[in-house]
Amino acid sequence: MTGLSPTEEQRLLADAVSRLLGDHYDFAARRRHAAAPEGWSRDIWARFADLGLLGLPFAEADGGFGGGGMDLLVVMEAFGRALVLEPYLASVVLAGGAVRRAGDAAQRAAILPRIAAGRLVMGFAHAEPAARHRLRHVETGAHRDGSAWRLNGAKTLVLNGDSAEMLVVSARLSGMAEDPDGLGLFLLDPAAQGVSRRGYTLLYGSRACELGLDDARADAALGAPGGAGPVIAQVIDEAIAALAAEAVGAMAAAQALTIEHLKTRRQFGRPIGQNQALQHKAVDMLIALEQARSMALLAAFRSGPAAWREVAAAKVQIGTAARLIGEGAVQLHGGIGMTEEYAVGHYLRRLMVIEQLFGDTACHLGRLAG
Amino acid sequence: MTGLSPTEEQRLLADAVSRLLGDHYDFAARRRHAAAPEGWSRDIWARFADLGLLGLPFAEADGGFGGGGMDLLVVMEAFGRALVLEPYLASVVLAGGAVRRAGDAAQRAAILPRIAAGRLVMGFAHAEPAARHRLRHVETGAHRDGSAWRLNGAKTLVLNGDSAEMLVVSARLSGMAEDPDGLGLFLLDPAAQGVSRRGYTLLYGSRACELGLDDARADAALGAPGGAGPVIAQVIDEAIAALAAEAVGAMAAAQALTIEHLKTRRQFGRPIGQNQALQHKAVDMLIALEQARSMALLAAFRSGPAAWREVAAAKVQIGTAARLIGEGAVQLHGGIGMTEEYAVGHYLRRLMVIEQLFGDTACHLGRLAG
Amino acid sequence: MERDFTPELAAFRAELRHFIAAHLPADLRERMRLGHPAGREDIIAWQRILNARGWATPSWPPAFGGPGWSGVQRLIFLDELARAPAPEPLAFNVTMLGPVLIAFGTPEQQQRFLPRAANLDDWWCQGFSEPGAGSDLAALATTARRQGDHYVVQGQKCWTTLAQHANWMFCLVRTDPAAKPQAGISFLLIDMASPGLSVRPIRLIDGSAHVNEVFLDEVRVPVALRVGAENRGWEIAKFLLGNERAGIARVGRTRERLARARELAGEIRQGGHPLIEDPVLRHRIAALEVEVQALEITQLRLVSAAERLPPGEADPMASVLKLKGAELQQRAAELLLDIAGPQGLAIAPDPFANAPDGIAGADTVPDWAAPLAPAYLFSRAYSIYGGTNEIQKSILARSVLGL
Amino acid sequence: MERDFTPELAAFRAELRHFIAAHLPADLRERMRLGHPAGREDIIAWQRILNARGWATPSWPPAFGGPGWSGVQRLIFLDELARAPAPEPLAFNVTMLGPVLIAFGTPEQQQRFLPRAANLDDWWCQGFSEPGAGSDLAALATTARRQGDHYVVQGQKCWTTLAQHANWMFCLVRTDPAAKPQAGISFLLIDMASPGLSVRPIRLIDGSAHVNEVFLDEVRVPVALRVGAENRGWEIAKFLLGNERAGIARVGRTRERLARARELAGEIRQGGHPLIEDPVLRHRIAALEVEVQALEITQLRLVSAAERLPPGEADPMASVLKLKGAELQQRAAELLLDIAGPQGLAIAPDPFANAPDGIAGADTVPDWAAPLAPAYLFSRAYSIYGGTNEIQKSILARSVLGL
Repeated sequence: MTGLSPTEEQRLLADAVSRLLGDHYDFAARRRHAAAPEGWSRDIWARFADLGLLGLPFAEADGGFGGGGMDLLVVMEAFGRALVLEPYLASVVLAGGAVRRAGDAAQRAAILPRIAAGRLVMGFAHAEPAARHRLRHVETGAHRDGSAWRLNGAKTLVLNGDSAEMLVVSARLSGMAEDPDGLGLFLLDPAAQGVSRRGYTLLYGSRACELGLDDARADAALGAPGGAGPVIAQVIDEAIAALAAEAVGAMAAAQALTIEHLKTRRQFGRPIGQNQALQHKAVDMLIALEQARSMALLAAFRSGPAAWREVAAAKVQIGTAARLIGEGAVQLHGGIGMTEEYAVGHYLRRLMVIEQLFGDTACHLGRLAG
Repeated sequence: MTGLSPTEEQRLLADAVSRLLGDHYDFAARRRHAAAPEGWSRDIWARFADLGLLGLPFAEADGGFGGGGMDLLVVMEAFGRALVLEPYLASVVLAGGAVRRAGDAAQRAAILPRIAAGRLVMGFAHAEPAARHRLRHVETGAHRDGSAWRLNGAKTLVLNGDSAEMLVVSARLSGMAEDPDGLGLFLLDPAAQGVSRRGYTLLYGSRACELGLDDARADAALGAPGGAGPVIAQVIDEAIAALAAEAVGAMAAAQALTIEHLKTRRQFGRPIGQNQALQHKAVDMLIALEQARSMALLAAFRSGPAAWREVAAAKVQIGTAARLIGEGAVQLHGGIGMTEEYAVGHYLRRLMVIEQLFGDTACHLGRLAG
Repeated sequence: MERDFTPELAAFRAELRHFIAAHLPADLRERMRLGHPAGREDIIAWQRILNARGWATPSWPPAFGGPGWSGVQRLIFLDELARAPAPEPLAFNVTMLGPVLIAFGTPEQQQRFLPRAANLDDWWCQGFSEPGAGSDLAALATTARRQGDHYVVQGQKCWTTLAQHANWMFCLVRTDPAAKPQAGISFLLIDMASPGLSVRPIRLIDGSAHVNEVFLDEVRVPVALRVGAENRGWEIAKFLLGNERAGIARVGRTRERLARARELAGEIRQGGHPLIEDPVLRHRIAALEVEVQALEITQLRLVSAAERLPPGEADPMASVLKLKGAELQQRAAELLLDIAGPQGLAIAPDPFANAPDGIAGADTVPDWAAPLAPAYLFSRAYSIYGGTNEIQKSILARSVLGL
Repeated sequence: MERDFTPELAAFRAELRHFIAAHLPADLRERMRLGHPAGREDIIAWQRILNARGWATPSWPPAFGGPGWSGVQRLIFLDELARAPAPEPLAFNVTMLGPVLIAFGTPEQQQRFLPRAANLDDWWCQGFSEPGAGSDLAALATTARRQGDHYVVQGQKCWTTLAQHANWMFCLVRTDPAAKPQAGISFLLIDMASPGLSVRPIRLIDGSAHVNEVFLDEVRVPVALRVGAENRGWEIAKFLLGNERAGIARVGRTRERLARARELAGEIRQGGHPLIEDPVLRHRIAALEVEVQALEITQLRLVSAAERLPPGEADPMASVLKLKGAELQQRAAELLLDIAGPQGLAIAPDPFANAPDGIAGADTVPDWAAPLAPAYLFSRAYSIYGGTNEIQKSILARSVLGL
């Protein structure tokens, strides 16, 4: 009716993902997945592939399902609820997105079906320490070396980059650090000489790495080197939309835990949820959640290069709601909410990380304020 | 002990002022005073003179009592509680302050005892429409004309300027509009040729005027013309400190009305103050009031040219608290709080006016932020 | 058109916008843009223009002259009116009385009152609140005792908005004093010209006198003007209050006010610089715009969901729209107050003396500033009327969160 | 010195500042400035330096070795420690146990424990909270049954801060299970080395393991280690919780964190520009600084007023300090988190493996950023422990506003 409601297919997709996670990704299972060497589970990854999730946004010609923003939203929201650690954003949305938008037919045919089948895990290396929240600030340089390219510089926050088997790296062929022109995207084998990786765990448990590039050899570029700026911007916008959906899932789960706690925890002889002040705080969280859900929907629905305002607005709304709900959920839980063994603090941490990825609230608000 | 507590004398002063206002300035009496031609009561003014309030900050040699910031605080807080309309800030604090700081001995002797005795009501004309919240922006010009001066320009928000019998006017002898140098303070007879006044009522009921200066002749300057910048700044700082105290009085009264309402108004069969959510809102107001009171004390205690930071911080804290308490008081009263005949809305309006006088919250926060 | 999610809705919006641009009187538009409320004659004239086009009664079934729009279309209609800005069709007639008569009225009542309500030939007001019964309608004290084929009504209503313009009032009265609080209430239609009925304005802190007390002293009302069965008025009141609550968010109006804030901040200078150059102010406006955009989608989602509910069943989530809508309207009014700054502080010596609608205004206040402080002051009522914010939160806690 | 209102207080502050500057170990100062909590050895060494100067027990009467300071002087002392920054004397020993033993202990208890507490020869922890009794101490379930000249204690404590460092615990136990909830409680001193006592760390979301569960399984405690009369422990607990609540605002600490935020924002660059050049950030910092300044005066006012109260009587207004203090500490921590930005997101793979105090840190996180996200996460506890914000508000509503 409005164009915003999920289709029947999307409802079935949501059910399938939720069932899979319900069966294999409760809080205890997640703890086991996090303890695996890569910080996530190859077994779960194979199940995602079986369900068709890993090729969801790719064209059917590339071994995918031609899914759009709303399909991705359904998946990411479920991932947010379950605090999924697997490199879906890195491999499918970011790196996969770069390949499907900037790669030529041969590159797409060589890479996308392997991602979709779960046989290739990719990473996307764009952020740099000096850029902080300025998304287009790139100092890493690229220059030609025969038919290949040489990359020099440093990347940070490469999500799941420590377990990626191939990397898409942004680098500059010309111009100053903030110049929108002169950027390229390169396919890099992380085992190549001159590439160093240092992995680490992010606050909420998923993994990332820093990437050192010391005359590292990249065999191929995606698209025309020098003109990758718009593709990078669009891939990041899609990643933000996906993160917004993930955040909505995490917030909804934190809210649900909180309501449950208010109903069951007793103090001074009655459930604490009978305190009007706590009820009203929970309502403030509910309203923030609804507002955030609306903007995640908007960001998912709009796609294409003209959507940066909607995406930035979604990041702002999500960031504001994330603090209110994440902090409120811990507060309403009291002491138990501060403990590592209880899920609610994990949601708060996941939301903190989402807020800092691809520009924080203040940064996107500044873009909108102009 | 801390140096911040009121002295015994200040306690007696507070009692005397409160008694006077209790006897002659309840809400109904105030309505009558407001309906007088000048918008305030000459009778009350004479009582203020009898009590020694009108000479409070002047030196004893000038017919005053040598009172400091803390004495003024005591008086202004009581005025805030009673929503006093009389031109105390205009005549005693602003114009009187300019005369006592910048006037020579003869000017002080000619003017201050008359103010103190209630026989001269003065006004202070400094703000200009184009300045908005930039306190040192002065475009009104002054030039010599024999032994006198000629003034040209327009002033706005001259508090009680429509009933003032003499005005202190700031004007520029040289420099650009925001130049701190080149300013003078002039004594102006409002009946002089070239002076036009247009009075109006401010939102909460007190009076002000706009002042047109068309080659208006001023017979005397206060202090050295050209060097009045620092005196103007200091007089305004003292006025802000006084307004902060008045705001605390108004907020305390609005809070007291609100608590009373919560205890007496019944809905769904019990006093509405038994609702925990309303209790907690009242506590938020209490905390804001205490914080505002602290900053009003600090601003009153500190005096001298180095105190601008404390004064600006007080204006910020007062402004923030004023919104929270003024709006909260109306909200907790419900419909009755929206009506003209009930006092709480008058406090909200008085607080709105105070916030906009001599720089609003954002303006002073900007000064502190640098 | 960038705000609609299907091409059909975008085309619908374009049609509305075109019509409004062609027919809205320019002077009315300009006064509303400055922030003045529309006056009585404005509202009547505009509603008749809409009625002639068939758009004055968006929520009425086509059989009763409605245009047959979906809930989402009705939202877009309200949005385009707010954007213009133009008055909405009078809510008392169109979203309150109309659906009640359609659902509960007799054919005679429908024929007599509906066409006149649509064309604003009658101006209705709502007699629900009483001094002791604000948010708590069960405490209603106005009584109606049966005397032959009349009721004799005795009591007092308050907060009766625009009663000074109204010639009819729909009204809750207690017909059975012995019954439980919610029972024993009936719904009457009362001619404001009836002997014994008098209206006294209540002045509000914004200087307006748009709400009133209505005194009923032995007012005789024909039994034929009771809607529904005797003592079943509570049910009708609930139906009425649950209707069309989506519009309460007033997203369009807030969006229009923010556009106005941007415009003013670009014009007003402080020490030579336009206010809008201040990054802190720009952030503040942008943050509000984001919240309004989110609320627009939230409203759209809830209205679509409500269309799937059985008729007459209210979605408790509508309280989210009321709460957030009130907050954003208040924040927008506060923003405009801050932009007006010192120039917004003056009022006319007697705000009621020389402004027909009671609007504050004096020639010492610039035209652009005059309505902004009163609008801020009136905005404080948004979180009070129609159920305070605190009551809305308790409704949500109970009915949505199950606490 | 600009913060004191009399020359005597300014001179007092100068003396403190001079001493701290001369004696505080440089490496400890530097770690605290970066935002790391002080470690066990740090705290012991510094308290002994203060004790040698006679300043380790500011609130104890001179007869028991206190310096004889007024409440305002004690505030200035805390403020100067925070400014350095330096650790405070261990609260469990100095502001909790000490005054209790002075008011309720036997001369033998006082002689045995007070000098060692002052010198941190013993490290005390507090055994009040239990799994079912957080803010609701009356629900205490740990029991102590008399067996000759011993009590046998059975139960479980939780949220026991720094129990891993402690060799003694003061503890509430139920000695009369038949009495009303608040009666029948006694106050015992328990040697942590007692058989049957074990400590299990609780990992918190900031990666720390500073709070613990303490299990008491048939632990024998000599009756001579009961403080006060049997079944009168509730009174002692209330006395203890009412003591020295002024310090809970932690104004000095927040002020120090804001100074750190300004410093960092001047150093960190984003796309080539120092963050501090952003006017929105500058406004945010300035607004916090104003609130902190106000709270400092509020605290001073309340502490002066409290000095006029009869001894042992707690001022309910102290809840204002707790509430506002927690809010400002949290906002400062949030500010630092935002300043740290993406560089603050990493933690060591196992935060407990290689940091003796459980501090998160990995060489992928710059030194300046490493403690900031954990500090933000821990700050969420400020509005929970010692009575949640919601409980403090209800206390104020009842005892100050009379609602």
